[in-house]
Amino acid sequence: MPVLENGLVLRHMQVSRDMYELEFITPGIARECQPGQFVHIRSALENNPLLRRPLSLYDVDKKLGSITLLYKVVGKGTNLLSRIRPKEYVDAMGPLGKGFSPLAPRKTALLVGGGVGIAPLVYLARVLQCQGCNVKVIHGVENRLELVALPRLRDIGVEFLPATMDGSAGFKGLVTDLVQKKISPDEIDFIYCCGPEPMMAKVSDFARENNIAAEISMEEYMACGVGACLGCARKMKSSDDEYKKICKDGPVFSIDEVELLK
Amino acid sequence: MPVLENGLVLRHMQVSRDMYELEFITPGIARECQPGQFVHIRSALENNPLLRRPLSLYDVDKKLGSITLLYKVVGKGTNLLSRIRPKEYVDAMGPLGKGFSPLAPRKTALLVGGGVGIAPLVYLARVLQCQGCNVKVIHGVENRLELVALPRLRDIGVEFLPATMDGSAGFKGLVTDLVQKKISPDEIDFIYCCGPEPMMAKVSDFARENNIAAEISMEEYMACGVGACLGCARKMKSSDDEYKKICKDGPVFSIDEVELLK
Amino acid sequence: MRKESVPEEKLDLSVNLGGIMMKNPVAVASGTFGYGREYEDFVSIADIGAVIVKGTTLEPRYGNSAPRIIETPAGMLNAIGLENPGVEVFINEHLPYLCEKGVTVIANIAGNTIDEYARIASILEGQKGIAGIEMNISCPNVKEGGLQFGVDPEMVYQVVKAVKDETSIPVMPKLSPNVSDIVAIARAAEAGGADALSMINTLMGMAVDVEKRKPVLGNIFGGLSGPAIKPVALRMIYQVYQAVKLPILGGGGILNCTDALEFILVGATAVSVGTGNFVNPCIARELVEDMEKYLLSHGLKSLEELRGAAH
Amino acid sequence: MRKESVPEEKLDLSVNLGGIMMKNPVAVASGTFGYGREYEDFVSIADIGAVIVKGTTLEPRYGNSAPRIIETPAGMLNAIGLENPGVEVFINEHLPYLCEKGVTVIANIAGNTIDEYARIASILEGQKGIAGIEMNISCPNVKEGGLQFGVDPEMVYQVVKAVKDETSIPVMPKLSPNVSDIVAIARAAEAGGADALSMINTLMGMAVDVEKRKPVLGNIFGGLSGPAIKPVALRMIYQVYQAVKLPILGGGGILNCTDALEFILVGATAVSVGTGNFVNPCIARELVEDMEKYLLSHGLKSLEELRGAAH
Ligand SMILES: Cc1cc2nc3c(=O)[nH]c(=O)nc-3n(C[C@H](O)[C@H](O)[C@H](O)COP(=O)(O)OP(=O)(O)OC[C@H]3O[C@@H](n4cnc5c(N)ncnc54)[C@H](O)[C@@H]3O)c2cc1C
Ligand SMILES: Cc1cc2nc3c(=O)[nH]c(=O)nc-3n(C[C@H](O)[C@H](O)[C@H](O)COP(=O)(O)OP(=O)(O)OC[C@H]3O[C@@H](n4cnc5c(N)ncnc54)[C@H](O)[C@@H]3O)c2cc1C
Ligand SMILES: Cc1cc2nc3c(=O)[nH]c(=O)nc-3n(C[C@H](O)[C@H](O)[C@H](O)COP(=O)(O)O)c2cc1C
Ligand SMILES: Cc1cc2nc3c(=O)[nH]c(=O)nc-3n(C[C@H](O)[C@H](O)[C@H](O)COP(=O)(O)O)c2cc1C
Ligand code: FES
Ligand code: FES
Repeated sequence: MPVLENGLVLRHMQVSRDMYELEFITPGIARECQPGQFVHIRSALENNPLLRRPLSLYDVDKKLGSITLLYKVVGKGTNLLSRIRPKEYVDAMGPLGKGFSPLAPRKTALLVGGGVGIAPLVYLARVLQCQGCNVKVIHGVENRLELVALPRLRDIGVEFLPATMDGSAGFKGLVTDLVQKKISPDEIDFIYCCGPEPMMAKVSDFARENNIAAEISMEEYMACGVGACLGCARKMKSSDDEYKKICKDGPVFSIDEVELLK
Repeated sequence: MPVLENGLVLRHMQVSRDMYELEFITPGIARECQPGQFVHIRSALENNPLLRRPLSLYDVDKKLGSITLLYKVVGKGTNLLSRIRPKEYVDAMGPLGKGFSPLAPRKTALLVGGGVGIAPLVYLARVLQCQGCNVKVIHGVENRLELVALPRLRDIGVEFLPATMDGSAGFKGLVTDLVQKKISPDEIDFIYCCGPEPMMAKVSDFARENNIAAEISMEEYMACGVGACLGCARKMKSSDDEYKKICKDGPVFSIDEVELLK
Repeated sequence: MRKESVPEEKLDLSVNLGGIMMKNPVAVASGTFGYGREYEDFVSIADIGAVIVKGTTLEPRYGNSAPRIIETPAGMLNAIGLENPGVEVFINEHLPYLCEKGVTVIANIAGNTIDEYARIASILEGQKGIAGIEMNISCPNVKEGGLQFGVDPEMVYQVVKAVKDETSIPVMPKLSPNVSDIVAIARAAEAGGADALSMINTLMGMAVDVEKRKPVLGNIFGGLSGPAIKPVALRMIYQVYQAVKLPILGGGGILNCTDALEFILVGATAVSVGTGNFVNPCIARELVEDMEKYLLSHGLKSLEELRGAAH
Repeated sequence: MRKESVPEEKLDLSVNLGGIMMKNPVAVASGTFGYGREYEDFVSIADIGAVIVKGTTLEPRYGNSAPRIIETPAGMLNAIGLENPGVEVFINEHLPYLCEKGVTVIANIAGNTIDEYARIASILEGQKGIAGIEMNISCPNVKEGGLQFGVDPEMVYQVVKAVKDETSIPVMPKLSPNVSDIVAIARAAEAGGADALSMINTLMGMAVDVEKRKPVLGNIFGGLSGPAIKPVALRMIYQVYQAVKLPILGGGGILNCTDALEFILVGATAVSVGTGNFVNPCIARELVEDMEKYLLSHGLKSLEELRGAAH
């Protein structure tokens, strides 16, 4: 059951030029959350910005009752969030939304993240690994300094394939090219993907071509985060007129459900 | 000539439960300013609050090119201001407005401040003292912890008469009672006053009864601070219809000019 | 400083809003609280003064294309496009649940013709558990070439009267602020038989995506809500309070108790909070608590002494 | 990231706003920049696209009682009450100084009757150094029982025509947003012979002092300006741009270059900044610099390619 909690900040670190990791104590949220779910954060000072900001669960420590977020500073809300200091509080609603589907033990999962889209995949990697799946994680970034999830993924112990645009680490080029060139489809039972929509569209094509089941995590502006305002609706493939709510019916959707911007 | 400057913060200290002293480098403002003038401060993060906030010159170090403000946290703007840290910048316009009139050497000035109204009187005390006037400063507050100007006034070397409501230092009671009871009018050549309007009204009455010239520093909501928007206008005594601009024609007025709320 | 001590005797803050009996003076605004159930994890929805449910049309509607919302300075724009499953689904799937929970439900209805409004009203008439009907009249009247009902006093009169003729449930038209003369609209609603007025709906606005060089919202225009519109809402309620006798449900940008009291002071009988729910899902409850504290700390027994006191 | 390097060839950003020749597309709005002189310590006022001076009436006016301004969420309310020394003082004391400095001056005029508008226009007609006349039509028409000129298309037509008949200076009515149908108003202004439109003036609002239990402003109601109203301004300009051919001076809440470009994209020929001057007295100059940078970094030669591009 989602809750509204004021979480005590334990750690807040800048992990790249514009990315931060924020860990705070929030037992109510940590207790029941699933990979792919998100929290709705109020970072505002004096209600500016007005609305909460959705951020994925990047990692969860159920024993400690803490969650960790990975976020990129892109505007007012994330900018203000980055000023919060340890011992201050974060106002969070969560866990919200429908997360990634589980996978049976010994199956192989391919996790493909673009940029800060790696966020929900790290917690997913931890849970899948723990459940005995084989996990391969691909992360596409501009340069090696943005491979911020590396320490955690190593710690979890999954296979990690970085792709950098400048070739400063791993595969040189687009993450989607790495998938095309280096992944043999028959090894993969399920693809989980999060990143810019054009990237997710290409990964979806790859999955479809090779008949691999796949899920993607979508973004849309959100107001309520709980399915009440219908603000985050996106058109579904099933029908010209049907909309689903990213916040409640998603953010994770099967690639068969949702139409992506290319 | 007033300027717009980004001043480097040198010192920022909490001096009582809700009052702060803020010193920053701003040579353009410090160069030509007079006691009673003010600076118009933008403390906003992301333009919230939108408008600048007027604050009096509390002290000025012309050699260093710095000014010091004394402010009380009462709302959004002063609250945000209180978060600024040394080495950050303060966006300030100034010096603005018409300050206190000078006084001839060897004349005796009575400075009466209520609460944070002491702010402009400290710099005034410094300048008057320097010009060879005799200076008596009365400061009325709730309790001794609010006598925040004491160190500076001692350093300047003027006579200081505190009034506290709870009797924890100096005279017990209203500053206006202290004036009535302890000041012999014929010793005083000029009264300078800043504080809540009802207090200034009483001090004005005292001045008038005893034929002492007096000036008060007024407050009003301000937008532009430079006489352009006509937002800070207040009715003058001279005529039913005449308004003057607190920001440009004041904030300092002779008690004969302006009508006070009692 | 406010006294935080527990009140000796609980204050009675219930209000009668033109026949709509509210447990307390804070309603949650239509379209911002779904059917109440969406927020059940966070608040006890039966304790809310009134839950004004999502706007309901005769037939299901799918709504506008994305994006549907965007934040603006101290506000937000929405262009949901009245997505809803239609009045039948509301009655069959949502209303019984809300009734059972003891929620004070105000239905919010919208139509493209006077007849549509009347038909929804007559369908609701037979139902138990509807405390009131809020009429969203910021909808385009297809018969009158798409002009909104809410901008023309004659149309307002007609559509309110048509709904009143069909139902014994208290009827509360919700006035659009996008008008030259809000008082004329309010008078027309009163003449049409309205039991109360709801003020205000959103201001029409838009936002532009400078990089894409096109409007942000799929629908181009959207409704502006949130603190940005509070000054306009207060002004209109102030004007209408002086001109008509109907009780007013006031809202537009309420985020805290001071905001809510501003609305009471200009003459609102009760208040509604919309965008504020997104900021803080517990806001309706907290507003009531803070109002109680305000009354106690100011030695007041009820909101009555504040209502309209700014006039 | 934008390139910050100095442009090789200076872009020409001058605009012709219906005959009003502006050095660049950023004007400072009436009532927010006095007579320009008040800001001389901070900016070179001759470099501003146009300085629209404080609203001028036929006779001197003393304005409203205090308080006259109050901040609101992302905005402010003002109720100055058109305090000004009258058209004669403007012509004798301010205009010559501004002319000599090379300032592009747009006069802003206001009246209580059509005749007053016409008389001010005829007085201005003889003067050198007035690039344009902005007509504030959000004033109550005393002959029509206090109804604002700006809310009635017929009155708008009349008053614009009366002014046009008196002067050869380009005339730019400034539309009030407090109307049901802004397009009808714009069309009436066009029919009356307007050379350009200025949009928008302030939204009417109010604020309440909860402790004193009375309106904050001495005048009760005031005009809402600042970022809060930007969505409404953009929407109205978008609508009017599609309906009339006149060039538009767009403004309402502009605080930065992105805001200004939003106005250009919905169809404004030039922009005005009002409340923004209070936030940053150098904003007009900085907006022009930032627009230049934007054009260069996007490989554009002029604003022409952006104008109305969001349609
Ligand atoms: C379910 C979900 C999970 C997310 N998880 C993460 C995460 O783990 N880490 C992370 O860094 N980001 C995540 N995001 C994106 C994050 O919510 C936005 O970056 C954030 O809200 C931006 O807020 P801001 O105030 O800093 O930027 P704003 O000032 O609001 O906007 C800055 C820029 O970002 C764009 N933008 C803002 N919000 C959104 C949105 N919701 N959808 C699409 N574009 C947007 C704007 O168009 C603008 O260009 C997630 C979004 C969703 C919907
Ligand atoms: C010329 C001048 C000099 C000043 N010098 C000082 C100074 O040296 N130190 C100091 O602490 N304060 C001074 N003030 C007052 C100071 O400007 C306000 O306290 C400040 O603007 C409040 O901003 P805020 O955002 O914190 O409060 P807000 O949120 O704006 O308001 C909080 C409360 O303060 C009241 N208030 C805010 N601004 C004003 C104003 N301009 N006039 C009257 N009431 C107001 C409001 O009504 C409200 O009750 C001065 C004011 C003027 C006009
Ligand atoms: C996302 C959203 C959806 C809305 N949907 C409706 C609706 O269906 N019917 C209606 O009458 N008003 C609707 N409104 C208007 C609100 O009920 C309310 O009148 C308005 O938002 C102003 O109040 P606020 O500033 O507190 O949000 C909606 C508002 C928002 C933000
Ligand atoms: C303090 C103040 C005074 C104003 N005076 C006038 C005026 O005399 N005449 C006029 O046409 N508009 C006047 N306006 C309106 C502005 O010119 C401008 O149209 C409005 O503020 C919206 O723009 P902004 O959001 O950039 O401020 C005034 C606005 C303010 C804030
Ligand atoms: S954000 Fe409100 S329904 Fe999804
Ligand atoms: S604050 Fe603008 S004239 Fe004084």
